[in-house]
Amino acid sequence: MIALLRRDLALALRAGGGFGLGLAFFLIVVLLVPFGVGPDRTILQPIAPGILWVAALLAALLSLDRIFALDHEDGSLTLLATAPVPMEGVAVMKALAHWITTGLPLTLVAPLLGFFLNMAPAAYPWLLLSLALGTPALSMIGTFGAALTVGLRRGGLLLSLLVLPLYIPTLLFGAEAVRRGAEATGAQAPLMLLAAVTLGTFAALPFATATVLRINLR
Amino acid sequence: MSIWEYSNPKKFMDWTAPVVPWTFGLAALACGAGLVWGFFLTPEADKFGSTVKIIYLHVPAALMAINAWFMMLVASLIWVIRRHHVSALAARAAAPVGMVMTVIALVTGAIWGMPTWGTYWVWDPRLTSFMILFLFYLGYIALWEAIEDPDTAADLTSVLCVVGSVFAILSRYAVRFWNQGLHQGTSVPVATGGRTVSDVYFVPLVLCMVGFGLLFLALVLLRTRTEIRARRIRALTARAHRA
Amino acid sequence: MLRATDLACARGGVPVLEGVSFSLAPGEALILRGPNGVGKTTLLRTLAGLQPPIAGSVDFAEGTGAYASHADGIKAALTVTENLAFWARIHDRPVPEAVFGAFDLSDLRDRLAGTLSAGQKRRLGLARLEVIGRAVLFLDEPTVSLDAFSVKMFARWMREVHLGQGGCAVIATHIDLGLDAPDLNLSPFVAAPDAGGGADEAFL
Amino acid sequence: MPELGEYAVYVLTSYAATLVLLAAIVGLSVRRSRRVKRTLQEIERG
Repeated sequence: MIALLRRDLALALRAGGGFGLGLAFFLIVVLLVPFGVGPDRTILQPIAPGILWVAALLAALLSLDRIFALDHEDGSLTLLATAPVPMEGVAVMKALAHWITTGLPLTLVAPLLGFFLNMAPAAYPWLLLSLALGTPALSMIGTFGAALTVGLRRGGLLLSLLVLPLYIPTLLFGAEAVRRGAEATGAQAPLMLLAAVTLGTFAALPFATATVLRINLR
Repeated sequence: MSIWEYSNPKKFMDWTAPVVPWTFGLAALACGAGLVWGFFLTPEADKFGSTVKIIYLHVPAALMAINAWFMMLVASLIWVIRRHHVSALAARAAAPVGMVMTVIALVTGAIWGMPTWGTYWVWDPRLTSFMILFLFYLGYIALWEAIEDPDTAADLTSVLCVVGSVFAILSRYAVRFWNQGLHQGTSVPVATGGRTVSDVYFVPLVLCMVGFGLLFLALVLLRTRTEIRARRIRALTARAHRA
Repeated sequence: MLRATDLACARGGVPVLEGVSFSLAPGEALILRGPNGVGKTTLLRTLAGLQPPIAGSVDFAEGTGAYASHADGIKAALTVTENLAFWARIHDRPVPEAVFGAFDLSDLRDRLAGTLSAGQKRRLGLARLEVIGRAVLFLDEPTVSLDAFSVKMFARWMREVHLGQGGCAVIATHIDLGLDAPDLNLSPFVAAPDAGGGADEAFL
Repeated sequence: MPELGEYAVYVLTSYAATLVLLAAIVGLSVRRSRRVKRTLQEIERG
């Protein structure tokens, strides 16, 4: 199964689309907010963590439908189904590949964009930590959504509608952790809950994803 | 004659034919009585004034919104385990009704919020949970519409329903955790039955709950019958093309 | 090695074939014939376990089957060697050096798969079959877009290497592969219009 | 009409909104049921 992860990463690097697209979108969304909300720093500062989290979530959402679409079209998915690799493993590897190509870069870049939003200095470590803990869940839930809509014509829109409600706990705990971290009012609770959600998704969703993939391959 | 026999489409159509009109009738009766009694005959509550009368819509609708999703979950599991078409179609039929109940709960909750909290929409854990439930209904219905093959659609929506249920419960407590800091919810009783309300309001409320329940049942039976007929049309036309 | 007993399968919930029975000993192949749409692909997918049959059963050793159609999972952004190496690692087998010669891919070793012609890509797809080393192959139109020379090459590989080493294969194809393998025309097995087991049966 | 006090508008709007929504779902369901039943009968008579 590691071979699948390595191949997907190689493909993402060669195609080059994966990395750049997500980061560019993240940058644009974050930079757009002050134009909408206004340049007033006293307004931007408290909502900066929320903006960064929502932007990271949308950027992750953007590249979800490509997770299975390419392999579905060229038959790789069917061949993997009859290979000695468990589909649950395929689901986890696809989620990890998506996280490495999208979630991880977002987590590293987010603090840099904090400056544009005049984020409180105390918030930076918490932002990094919460995104690091939360973005894997975004990828795993997203992989489940991508499996649900593989093969559908206009699957992209439906994928967003299905996945966004599932993102709410992660977004909520993540942004709350940064807010409380910045105010030093005990960010341990939301962080632990965030980590719990992520662990829960990686424990359970691969089975649901595999079931859905087998149904879609019928 | 095990109960599973009843969910064979033809038998289901036979035994539900007389039941639907009766259920609608009883629902109308119960709702009518409950609402009239609650609207006209109950005194003003000290704290809320006359807005307490909204309780006869808000609580039953909220109750049905949650029960509808639970019913869809059970129907989905029955479909996955026993492969009974009727339960899958019943889940599909119940979704729009559950969504309307959620919208009613949201609208009445928001309107009730105005005099109580001074603004229409406040991110109260309960109201927010219903807004999230509404998004789940939307996604569920959209998935049904997006897939041609009925059996694949039934399978995929069943998985979504199970996963969605877990996340809905998760969101319910996440919202309660997130909102505690901002705004303490009112003492207005939560949607489930455990309520502390003086009995002068209680009897009409139970009547309304029964009424909404029967209405939900009637609508689901009606819509399931329609789904079965639509599926039969699809089967007959497919067979005609093949012949 | 592979036995199908009274197999019935459906496509999109509609019964397509019924009563298909055959068995293959090691080293034997079976050619599926029949007009397009008779259900060759559906039968192959059911045999490979990608979809459940309506009735009957398929028996072959667990984990020795492989399904391959002309959509052969070749990634354009990877080179020929990388493609083969990937599928070899998935099945945790080495990439045998002889495979490049057997499928005339020696001089295409480091070419990106995207730059190959249709015929070369097909040969790469077939080379993949050798690399994954599965004993029971279910092949759907393997020789489409192959020139005559490549068809003979594939037939020789199938006869001498795959079947020779005791593998077996069910192949759906329109052309004559020159394998001395029995034909199975699927036309007599087409499901009757009112055949049972279809997804819509409960509603008719 | 019971004495609704200054909150009359809220109580009435929520009742009106609910009744409209219920009427909508019941109406749509019944209409679709009739349409599908008619199509099915046409096909069965065929």
